[in-house]
Amino acid sequence: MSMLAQLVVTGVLVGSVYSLVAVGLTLVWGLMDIINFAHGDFMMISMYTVFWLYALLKWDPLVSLPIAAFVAGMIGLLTYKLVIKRVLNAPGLMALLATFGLSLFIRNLAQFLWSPNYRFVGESILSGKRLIISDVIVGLPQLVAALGSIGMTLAVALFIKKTKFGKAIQATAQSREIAELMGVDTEKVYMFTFALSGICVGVAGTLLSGIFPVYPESGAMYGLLAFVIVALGGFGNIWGAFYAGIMIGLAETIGGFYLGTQFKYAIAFLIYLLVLQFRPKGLFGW
Amino acid sequence: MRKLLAVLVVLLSFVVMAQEVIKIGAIFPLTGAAAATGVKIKYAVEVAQEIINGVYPEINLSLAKSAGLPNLNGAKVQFVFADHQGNPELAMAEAERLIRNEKVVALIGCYQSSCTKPASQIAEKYGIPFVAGSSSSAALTERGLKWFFRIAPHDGMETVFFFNYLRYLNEKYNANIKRVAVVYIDNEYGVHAALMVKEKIKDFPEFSLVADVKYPVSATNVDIEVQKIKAAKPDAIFHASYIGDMTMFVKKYKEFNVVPKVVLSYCGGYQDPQFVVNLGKDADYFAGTNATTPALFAKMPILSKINEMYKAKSGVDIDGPTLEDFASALVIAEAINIAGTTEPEKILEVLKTHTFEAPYFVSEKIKFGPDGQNIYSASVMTQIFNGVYEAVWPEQYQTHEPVPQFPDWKKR
Amino acid sequence: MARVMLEVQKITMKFGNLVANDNVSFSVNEGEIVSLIGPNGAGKTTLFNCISGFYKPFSGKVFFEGKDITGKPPHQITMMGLTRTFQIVKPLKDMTVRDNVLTGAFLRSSSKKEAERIADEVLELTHLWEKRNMLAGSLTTADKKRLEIARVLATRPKMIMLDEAMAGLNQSEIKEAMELCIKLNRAGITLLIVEHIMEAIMPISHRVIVLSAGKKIAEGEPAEVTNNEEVIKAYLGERYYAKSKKLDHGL
Amino acid sequence: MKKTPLLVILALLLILPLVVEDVNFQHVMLMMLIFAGLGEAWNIITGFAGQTSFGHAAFFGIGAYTSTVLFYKFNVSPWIGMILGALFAGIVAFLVSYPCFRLKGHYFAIATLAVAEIIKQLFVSWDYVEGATGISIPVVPDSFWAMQFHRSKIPYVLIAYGLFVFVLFVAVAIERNKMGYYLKAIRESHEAAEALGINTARYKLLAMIVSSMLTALFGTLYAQYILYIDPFMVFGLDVSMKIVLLTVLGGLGSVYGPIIGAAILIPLSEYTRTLLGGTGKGIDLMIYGILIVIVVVFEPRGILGLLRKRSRRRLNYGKSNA
Repeated sequence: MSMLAQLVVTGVLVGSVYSLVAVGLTLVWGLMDIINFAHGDFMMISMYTVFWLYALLKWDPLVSLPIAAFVAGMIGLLTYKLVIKRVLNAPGLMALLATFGLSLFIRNLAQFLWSPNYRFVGESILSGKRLIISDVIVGLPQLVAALGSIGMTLAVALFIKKTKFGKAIQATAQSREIAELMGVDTEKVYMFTFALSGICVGVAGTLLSGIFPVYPESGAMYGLLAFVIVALGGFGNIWGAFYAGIMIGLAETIGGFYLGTQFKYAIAFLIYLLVLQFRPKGLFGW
Repeated sequence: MRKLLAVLVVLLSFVVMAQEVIKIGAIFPLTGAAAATGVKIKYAVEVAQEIINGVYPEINLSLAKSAGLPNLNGAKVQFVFADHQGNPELAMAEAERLIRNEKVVALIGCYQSSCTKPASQIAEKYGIPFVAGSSSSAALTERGLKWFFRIAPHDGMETVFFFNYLRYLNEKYNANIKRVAVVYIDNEYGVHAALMVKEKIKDFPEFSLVADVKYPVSATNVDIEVQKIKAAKPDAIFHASYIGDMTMFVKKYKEFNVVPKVVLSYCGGYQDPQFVVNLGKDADYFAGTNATTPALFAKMPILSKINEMYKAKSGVDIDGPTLEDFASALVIAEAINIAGTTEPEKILEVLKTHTFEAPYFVSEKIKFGPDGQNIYSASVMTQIFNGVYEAVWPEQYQTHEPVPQFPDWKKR
Repeated sequence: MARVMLEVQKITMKFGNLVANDNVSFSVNEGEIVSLIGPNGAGKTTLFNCISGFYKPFSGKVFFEGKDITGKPPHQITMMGLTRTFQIVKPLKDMTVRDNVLTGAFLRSSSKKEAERIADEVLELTHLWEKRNMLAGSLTTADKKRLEIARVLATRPKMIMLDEAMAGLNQSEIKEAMELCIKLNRAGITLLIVEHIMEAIMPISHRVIVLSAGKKIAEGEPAEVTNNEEVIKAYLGERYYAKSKKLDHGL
Repeated sequence: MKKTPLLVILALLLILPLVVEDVNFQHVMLMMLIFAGLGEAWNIITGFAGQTSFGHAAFFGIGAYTSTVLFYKFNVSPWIGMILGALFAGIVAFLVSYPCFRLKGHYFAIATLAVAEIIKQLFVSWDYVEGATGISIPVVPDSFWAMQFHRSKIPYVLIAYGLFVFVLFVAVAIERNKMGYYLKAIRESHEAAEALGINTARYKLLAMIVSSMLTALFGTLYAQYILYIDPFMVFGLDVSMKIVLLTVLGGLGSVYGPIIGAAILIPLSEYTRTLLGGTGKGIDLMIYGILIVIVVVFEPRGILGLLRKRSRRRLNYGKSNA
């Protein structure tokens, strides 16, 4: 029983980080119908930011968080300005192709600049600390990552729902033409959303840097899982992505523990297929 | 006049001969997930090239003392690098390109056994020697290839070495190790190592396998894997993991307070000096086979000198797998030198019969058996103390006594 | 008495709590032009979707030429000879006009030659021949609407259901569309038309059915229906709205 | 007249590897033919029918594994294995189509990705096919029956060429006939297609089966050429994405697209790697990546779009004005 409790806790912690990666992706995907293949690589850049601030200046990851988020946000913004903007009206999968090329470029640029070595942020305020509640062990880095993820998702959701700019994003997601007729500067909306997506994944990268190695391919698996999570939650649905992330985390830990750890991602993919048989547009999609 | 011309021609041809470059292909994962190791190996092979082509009287190696290969009029050796990205298709294509287009006379590589397989198949097809350094899958030397040689001990040998070490700990230190768990990555490297454990444990009846934990390639976390291990309460854990996942495991062992008596690692992540850099004191007490360790440098001046050159390029001390690939470069060059020609058959003859000097290994020599496997195991058991890989076994190389007990994580 | 072509029996369609069609019944005879009118949100398009198989009705039955087609997939219904157009045109944008029509023509002939013959015939009939090599996506609204009709015509239907085929057209285009309807009807095709523009359909319809809030409130000849008090009540405001809307688009 | 460029391309693809004796060039040509063929096969389901598949590696892998296991365990000729592989791929396509086709658009695309990843994991864990260790195909002397040629790459190139022409023929035949029109109608509008009497479910399924079977053929050839397979290399997302990307780059939905895409992308990746891959700094992939971005940014309709720009304009407006 305590094993199951431990698994559930672990699943939620693991899943909440997935959620945060996915929330950034779903924003862009829902708004522009663009699959950003380089999303995981934005995260990798933010992890490196955290790492170098730690290695060179001994900054704690929590201190570097705003900087890493800013860096990832800027990369998102630049990606929009330099690449996405020009392929917005291109047929079907062109944007995917562009972001794939970008992903390849970023990954190898990271290798070129920082070598392919696996790095870790060795010491931080959180590292090695843990809570023990009866038999259940909760690592503090994971707990903070999960809380940060929930906080960030909440902030993004509130921002979209409550602010004027958030409403402009919603309107643009419904229909670009109509939003423009209503006086929304859709260009600005797109740019900002890409930046916001970058910030989300930047925060995710920071929170992960204490528990996951930093190397040029860091973002690859998270990026892949994020695709599935976004689709599971329903494209463009922030809370959908959040809950889907948790669900995948739980499926991975509980399914993996009982059915074989090597299957943990296969189980996550299976969950996607099963759930969508009943909700063909994702958990929260219509 | 005509005489002069003739002399000139002869002279010129000497110069040309003297400057002839012998190309050897070196195929490694220089990009992609295993690039961290591949790039280090590249530095090591470059060091080998410098040693062969330059004059290093302080290094007591026959090829170090003269520039180039003395038996081939001082011909220089050039290692032509190619990147297989961890993809067997590319390993195969690059092998063929190097042989046909770059006219390499021999090949070394490919780190990952899955890439060494098709690449050495190509060498076999063209009748060109292939010397693998660190690829450890036992299957490689079980294929009956004529042109394939391997320096590293294969995972079958490593496994036997592991069990013998455990036996030694039980006998000498009353370690009372019985329960063994094997934890491995779900690819050719890990799966094959685990297979060897299941096979060899039959010869060591005092041990029982209590957990078999396989985790997917590019895992985002290893939480449940560690919980499975913890539930099995092993005395010894065998790890076949790369540096990234290995580091995550150690962090989780600490978090979940997993305290086995020994953790032994196959040639992989543990041997990477980054392991200690990343984990600091948490890396202490982990153990594994290694072809070398900085602790041995003091005892082995040649190794120390090689490491100096390597460290200047890479910034870290040379590690086991890297040294094995370094050795492959030296061995093939020496074989060509002894053959006195680049004719493949002659080189093959030398590789088959000659015992190569290898003062940088604890075994000090390399000799290939009929299957192409190096019969002198180059490995020692190492264990980390205060961030240093100390040699703990066999006793004649010992730089530190083994500690067959993990202290509690809180008491470090 | 003419043969009954389409019979709709007590169709009810719900979306959650919203009742879009409430117990609607009517029939269309062979060779007739019947119009289905009603204010916005009366459930006309939903009814079309129920008949043509895009929705499975909550209850009720649909018969085409005496055969039960309720809940059959749309393509089977088309195969039987009952087809439809869409209110929001769905041109096969990246294909040429001719290829659009050809796609329809393949229903009756797998041979490309024969299908091309059918398609070219239809293109002539609908005055799209000149534009046959244009991409469907680059047509004007009027031509797109015409293409919708041309495409379904190529499937050699016995009956066509037109969903607002005239909305958004200007006066002369509406006139052309009316003429096309009459032409099709003379060629023996039964028509069921959903339309807002009364001026256009009243003259050509044999019968009119009025829906309001999901219910059928009247049925009869155009003159009868326009004098029906209930219809006027339900419809009057809407009619002016339709007029003004028409003006907008006419510009 | 319309056929001329295609015939010229076909002739070039055949003559070039035969004339140029450089093995590396022949290898590049071989890979080009294989991936152009894979692109053609994928194009049927995605380019024509508009159902984006990110999981075609599954069928490629099934083709590779079927022939390899049969040859390795039972000494069955890879030619027979190739046909059986295509059959298995078709069956798997049929089985996975049902759950996948319930989903539309990106939901479908992600579903195909999920299916391929699950199948990969099953093969990784399947001991009978050697799991993660992969299979080294036993080397036998040159033989057509065993589909192994060690003295020259030309036979491989010829087989690849034959398969490519076959797939191209199937693709062209589909495109020019009823099925092609139906698939494109489904792509443009599901509802319009239904209203035109098209059994969309059946045609999508048919397209998926044909596409997967053709894909599997190349899997067998690939395995026989590399002589080693493991689940990561044949079932990997990399393979699926490579097929997607080169077709998209060339031009989706046209039979020329995959040829153009493969002719650009494959040599680009092979030659940047051979020229710069040895540095260990990832420069080759940086260049490869950024070139893709540049091409897309400056020609968002794909290379074919660029080539067609002028003729299309003439087609659309010139004729209507006349």
